[in-house]
Amino acid sequence: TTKDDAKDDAKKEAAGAKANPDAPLKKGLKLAFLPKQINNPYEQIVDKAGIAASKEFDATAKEVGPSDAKASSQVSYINTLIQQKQNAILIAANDPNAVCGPLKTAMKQDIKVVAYDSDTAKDCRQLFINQASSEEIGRSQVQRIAKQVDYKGQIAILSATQNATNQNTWIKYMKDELKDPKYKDMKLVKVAYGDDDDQKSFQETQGLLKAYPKLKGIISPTTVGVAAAARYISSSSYQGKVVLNGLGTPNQMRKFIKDGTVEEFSLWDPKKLGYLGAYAAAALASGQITGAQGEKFKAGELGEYTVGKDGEVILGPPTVFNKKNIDDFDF
Amino acid sequence: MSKYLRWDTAVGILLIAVFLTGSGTTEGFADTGNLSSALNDTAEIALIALPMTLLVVAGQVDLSVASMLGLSSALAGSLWDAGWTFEMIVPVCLLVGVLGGLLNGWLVTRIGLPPLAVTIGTLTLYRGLASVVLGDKAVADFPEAYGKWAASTETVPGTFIPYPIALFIVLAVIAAVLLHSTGFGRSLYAIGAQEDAAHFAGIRVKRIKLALFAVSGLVASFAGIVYTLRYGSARADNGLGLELTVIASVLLGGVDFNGGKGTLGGAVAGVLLIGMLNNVLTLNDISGEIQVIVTGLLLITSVLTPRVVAVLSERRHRRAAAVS
Amino acid sequence: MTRSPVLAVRGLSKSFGAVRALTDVTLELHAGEAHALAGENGAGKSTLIKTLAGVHRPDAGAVRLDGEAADFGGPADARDAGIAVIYQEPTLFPDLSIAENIFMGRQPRRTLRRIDRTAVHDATAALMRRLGVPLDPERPARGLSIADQQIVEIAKALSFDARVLIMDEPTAALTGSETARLFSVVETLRAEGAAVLFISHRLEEIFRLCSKVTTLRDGRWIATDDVAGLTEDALVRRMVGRDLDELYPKQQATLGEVALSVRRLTREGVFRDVSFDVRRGEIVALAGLVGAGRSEVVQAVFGVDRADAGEVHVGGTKLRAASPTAAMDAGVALVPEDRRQRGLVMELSIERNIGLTGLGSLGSGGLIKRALERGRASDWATRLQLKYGKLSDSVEVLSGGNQQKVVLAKWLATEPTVLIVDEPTRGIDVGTKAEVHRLLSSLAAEGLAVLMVSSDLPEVLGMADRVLVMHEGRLAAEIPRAEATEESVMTAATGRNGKEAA
Amino acid sequence: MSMTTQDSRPAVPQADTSARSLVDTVFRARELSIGGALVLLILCTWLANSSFLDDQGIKDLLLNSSILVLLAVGQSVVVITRNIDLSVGSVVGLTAFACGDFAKNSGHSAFTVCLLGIGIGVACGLISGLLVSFGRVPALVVTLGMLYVLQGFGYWWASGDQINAATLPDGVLNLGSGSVLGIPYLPLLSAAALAATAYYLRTYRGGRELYAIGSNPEAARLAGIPIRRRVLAAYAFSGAIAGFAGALWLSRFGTVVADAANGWELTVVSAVVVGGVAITGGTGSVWGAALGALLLTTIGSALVVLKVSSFWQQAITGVLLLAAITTDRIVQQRTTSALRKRSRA
Ligand SMILES: Nc1ncnc2c1ncn2[C@@H]1O[C@H](COP(=O)(O)OP(=O)(O)OP(=O)(O)O)[C@@H](O)[C@H]1O
Ligand SMILES: Nc1ncnc2c1ncn2[C@@H]1O[C@H](COP(=O)(O)OP(=O)(O)OP(=O)(O)O)[C@@H](O)[C@H]1O
Ligand SMILES: [Mg+2]
Ligand SMILES: [Mg+2]
Repeated sequence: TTKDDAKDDAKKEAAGAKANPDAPLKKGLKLAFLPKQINNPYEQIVDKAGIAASKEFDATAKEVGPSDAKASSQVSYINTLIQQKQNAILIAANDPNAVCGPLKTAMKQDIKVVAYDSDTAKDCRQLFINQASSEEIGRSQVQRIAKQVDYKGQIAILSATQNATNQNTWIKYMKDELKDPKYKDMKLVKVAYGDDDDQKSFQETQGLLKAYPKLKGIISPTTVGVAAAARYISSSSYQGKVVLNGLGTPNQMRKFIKDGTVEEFSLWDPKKLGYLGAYAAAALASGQITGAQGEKFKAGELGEYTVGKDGEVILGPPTVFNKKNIDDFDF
Repeated sequence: MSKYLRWDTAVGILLIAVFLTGSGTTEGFADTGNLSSALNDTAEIALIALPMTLLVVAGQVDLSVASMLGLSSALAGSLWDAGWTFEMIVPVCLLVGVLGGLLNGWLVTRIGLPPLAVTIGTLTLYRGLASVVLGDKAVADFPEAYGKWAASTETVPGTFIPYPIALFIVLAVIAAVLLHSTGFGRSLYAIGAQEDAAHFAGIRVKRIKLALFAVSGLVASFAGIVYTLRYGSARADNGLGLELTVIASVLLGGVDFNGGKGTLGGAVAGVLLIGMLNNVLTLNDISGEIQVIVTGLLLITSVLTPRVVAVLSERRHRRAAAVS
Repeated sequence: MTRSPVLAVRGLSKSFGAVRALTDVTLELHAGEAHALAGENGAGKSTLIKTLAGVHRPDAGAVRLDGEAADFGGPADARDAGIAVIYQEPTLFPDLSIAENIFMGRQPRRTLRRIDRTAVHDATAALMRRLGVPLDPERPARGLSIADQQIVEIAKALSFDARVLIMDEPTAALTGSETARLFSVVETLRAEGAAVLFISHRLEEIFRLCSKVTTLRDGRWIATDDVAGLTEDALVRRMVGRDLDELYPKQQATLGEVALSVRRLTREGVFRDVSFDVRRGEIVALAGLVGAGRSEVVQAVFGVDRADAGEVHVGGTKLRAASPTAAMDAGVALVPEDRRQRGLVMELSIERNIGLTGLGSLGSGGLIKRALERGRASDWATRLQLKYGKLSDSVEVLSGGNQQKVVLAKWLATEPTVLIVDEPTRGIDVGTKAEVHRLLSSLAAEGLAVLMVSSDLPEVLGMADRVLVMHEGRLAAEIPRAEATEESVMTAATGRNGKEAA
Repeated sequence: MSMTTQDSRPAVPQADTSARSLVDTVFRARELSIGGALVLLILCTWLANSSFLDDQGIKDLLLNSSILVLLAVGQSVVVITRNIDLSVGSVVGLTAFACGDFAKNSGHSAFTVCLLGIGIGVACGLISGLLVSFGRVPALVVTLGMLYVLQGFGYWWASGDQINAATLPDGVLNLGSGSVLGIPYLPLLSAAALAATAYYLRTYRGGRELYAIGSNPEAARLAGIPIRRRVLAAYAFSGAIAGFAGALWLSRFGTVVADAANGWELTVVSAVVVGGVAITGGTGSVWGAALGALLLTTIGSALVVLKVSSFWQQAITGVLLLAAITTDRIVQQRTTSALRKRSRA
């Protein structure tokens, strides 16, 4: 069998049951959050917010997860969640495909699957709660840094791991955006990988600046990377000479905004992501929606959301943090 | 303990105890579906543990296994992406595994480097090659027809045993016979306990070591294919860090890291014990970090208990001797 | 005598698990006295010494020092009490220099408790001079020959200025001249008032050095006699419990065709251009001073070491170089010199050790039959009169001499046509030694070719049909049995006949 | 007095003196070959990109390697005794988080924080050490167990919390980024620990006894060396160093989650092995181990500066690692055989 034969294997699933938009949220639902890794600080915030939100509609929610960010470890957790007959699984996938098999098994047993933060393959979940449109994140990163470097000079990207799906999607849109003639004087010289490891990201930043002395800007669309890069730049002679932008949490970046190392960065509110995820899962499990495009559901105080193409629900545009507003946030 | 109960037997008993307690107290544990998937989750570890046991008995160790698994997976992915047939990919991956194992063995036997040092080096190298081969791509469109051979939902008819585990059982029996009832097995114990003496007894120490490393590479690359099919995903970082889990399982089963001691049954019991225990704990919503602690404590207990028992029986003996 | 003994034990018992190594043993050591400890292999001599040195704790009975009960918690306590011990097996740190080996844990110190390296070096150099050996104090102990290792051990013991000097077979690996020098040093110490406890299986040494001898048999005290009134036969009777047969029972054998032929064998820096033949039925001894390269030659013949040049033929066919397996297939067996490292796998059981040389022949289809393995082991254990508890005990717990028998058994079981033995009777008691000699002799009579490396001159002269003498890596002389005397062999070994041989 | 000692020297025979200088070379060669490789690597990288060795570049190199050097020093003390400590990565993670938790939103000084780190490290080291020395159980198994236990404990305690630079007192952060005379504090501290350890190992009985234990434990027992106490001390020391490294980690990176240094155990062991400390104990020096650590970090930095593709970096690191230990081994073998031939010539 080769790749080409295999494509025919893909089966078309019959459209699921009808959605009933007026169905009330069921009581006593069991929701489970499965983060990439149990001690991922960012996802902890998401999950805790989601668990808190579940109380609003009398569901019991829990967070379980592996102590390492490996796809294989998530699989055994999914299997046990199926055994435990949860009503919905919310997962931030370490590998979009590796978790597919068991997730499909879950869906067959009428367990709803919602991906958040990091998507799985499209046919392995009903919904993907996207923090923001991937395309918008990717393009806006380039647009913002371009303004900061005045549409001139070399830039680089400091990503997480080589295989991080969300990162790679964003980077794809960044490269696409850069094709626009208005960026003709800008050049993306390198994509470096900090593996979402503080030390590695730190060292990669150093290396970038050494290898490309004319570097004008770095985009780091990962919270670990951007913080590490900021820390390196702030303590080096590059401070003020190199622009850093990316996705980071206000608490991590406050110091560098204040000392001028970083002018601005962006992120969505992870608490809202968790909140929305919980409501979306509940809506699915109660039959309000099925994950088809165009369906609408209410997410508590966040208001109404519409399911987009491929089952995507978009939280909203990211917040841009800078000197003026950073003290209004604490996460 | 040494006299009445060996540690590897104790691990076996512990395994049964966990199984019984799990069935009694934990809903969903004794479910065949759960057992199939829990077993299947240990497939790669179990497979790699077999040659690892032989290596450790012979006083060697191979830390590069997880990287070789990743390399094999990455290679399978990139060849599949390039339009190769699966029937061609598998032999190529296995060949690479053997070559990688031979490199380890060559460095150990020819250059005379300690295996720990060599395989820490190749651990980095093979993982690096995996990333060279596949880069940041993830290949996932493997055919269902093959995937099902590795899935936990497909079992040997009439049982709850998935195919990778069935294969593991066959290989484990072969390995057990090899280790415990053949001259080759005897040589391994001799090499592990005292290499010089084995050499002087005309045992082909270098050749045997080379063969062991080659087999270890072969099985690791095979485990890479199982992994790829089972998760339907070929990535350069597949199986990252698995080497320590494999070694922990083998050591838990009472195989002596210094070589010359241990049984294959013990090692297999060690693998299954960690797998079953984690499954029970997960079903009881005990989170990952506690499972890690439990694994660590088990490992420490595994070496401490025989010691304590030995010291106690020594005391008893001395008292008896003094009285008589 | 009214003086109380420096070191004494009374009613000492010690057992290891089910093995009773010592039962109710009594021993008194006086200042200025050289006291011998005699007994067969496994009689408990080493165990007694280790108990005196604080390595083992006695089950019953107490060690008394100057009449006071001394409770040694460990070797350090005994050392601090002035007891120096040379153990049967060398206990060196291979990675450290000779000087460090000697002074480990007791290095002279300078200000701030720092080690005074110069003092350590100089003291070691002085010790080496006293022993008359040209060993560099800074040389690492790794790679020292067994004899040199033993010398370092002796230097270590001497460096204590101990009141009690205990030596467990210190001369087993030494040749005559080194032994003589050791004895003169010990004699001086004794004259200065030290008490000496000495173990050796060479009875003549006991008669030369000691004034008293205590005999042990099966872990029990048998007798303590003045050496003066004792004959060798009487001592042997005390040890063995019966009269002993002839010591070197050389049988006359008819020589057959050449079984082993070594041609121009060379290993750079170790030996060069070594050629000789061994015929069926013949016992050829390879003699020489310690470090002459004999062990290295036989190891190269057997293929465990790689030779740089030269060939080995067995039964007319050339052996593949550097392959012990090929040598074994051709019918060669090598009983190596260092039994603990090379002869035996210490952790494995007696039966597994004996089985190790016959893994291919212990069953069918690659599988091993336990019964065959056990049968092979018990046959040979009986033939060599091995003293053991169970065949499944690890060889670690056997006494030195019995370990040597296991090595012999393991190789004789391969039914070789060429048997190479390197110091076959080192550390073996007189009874067993005669046994081994009778065995070698009858094997030769059955047509086996025997090549024997030995530093024991009486053994060489008593057993060999032909003596090859090595000097500094070359064959210095070939002496037929009729002409072999202590003088002729020593002359060649010390290189004094260099011109004649050339 | 010195006259007499001088006099006694020439008695050492001629042949052995030349052998001795050769022996010296063997021992020095181990550090020399790694040092040579390091210099070569730095030189090549510098030729390709001169900014590699500008002020900032040197500072970065030193800073990057200082924690690994420190850990390698602690690890080699344990490895010399024929043991191993796989739990270092977990200890660093645990202490870094614990120190951060202790220091955040407080006015604690860097000194107090380091003391706390060392204290926690010693406690962890003592547990491993007690198990290894008094329990007489294999070090690799016990410390692998400790790796899991401490890691799990750290994760459980942190439960996803993170220490942020913004909440840490300036004194602590200053330790990580500040410098004296242009040299950052971190490498200075590592160098001090290195030099002190090396001096102790060479010139104190306790230090030499560690080598003796690693070289032949049975002989060490017969020589009356307090093995258990020494091994325990080695583990406590390694733990202390790891704890100190944890505190430094916090001060350098500011942002810490409990998995700091996760997986570093193998990196540290490779540094030690590359540095010529035999995994079988008894030989090697902390200088070598430190050079090994320096070499490993420099390879990492150099590859980035040389614009080697990210995908190739790890593979090349692996090749260089293997090349380093292979060369070292071959040089060593050559010298030994030369020594053998010389001694007989
Ligand atoms: N550690 C041990 N464990 C069990 N048995 C032991 C141990 N050490 C010695 N033995 C047993 O104690 C007995 C006495 O042994 P020992 O070594 O004292 O004999 P020996 O007189 O020194 O013999 P040799 O002349 O061969 O050296 C032997 O039967 C031996 O097997
Ligand atoms: N492993 C080794 N490494 C280095 N030198 C060695 C090694 N083994 C032996 N030698 C040296 O080689 C020389 C020959 O040793 P060998 O053991 O062959 O001598 P021998 O004549 O058999 O003496 P012995 O009576 O000690 O066995 C000695 O100088 C010895 O120090
Ligand atoms: Mg003895
Ligand atoms: Mg010899």
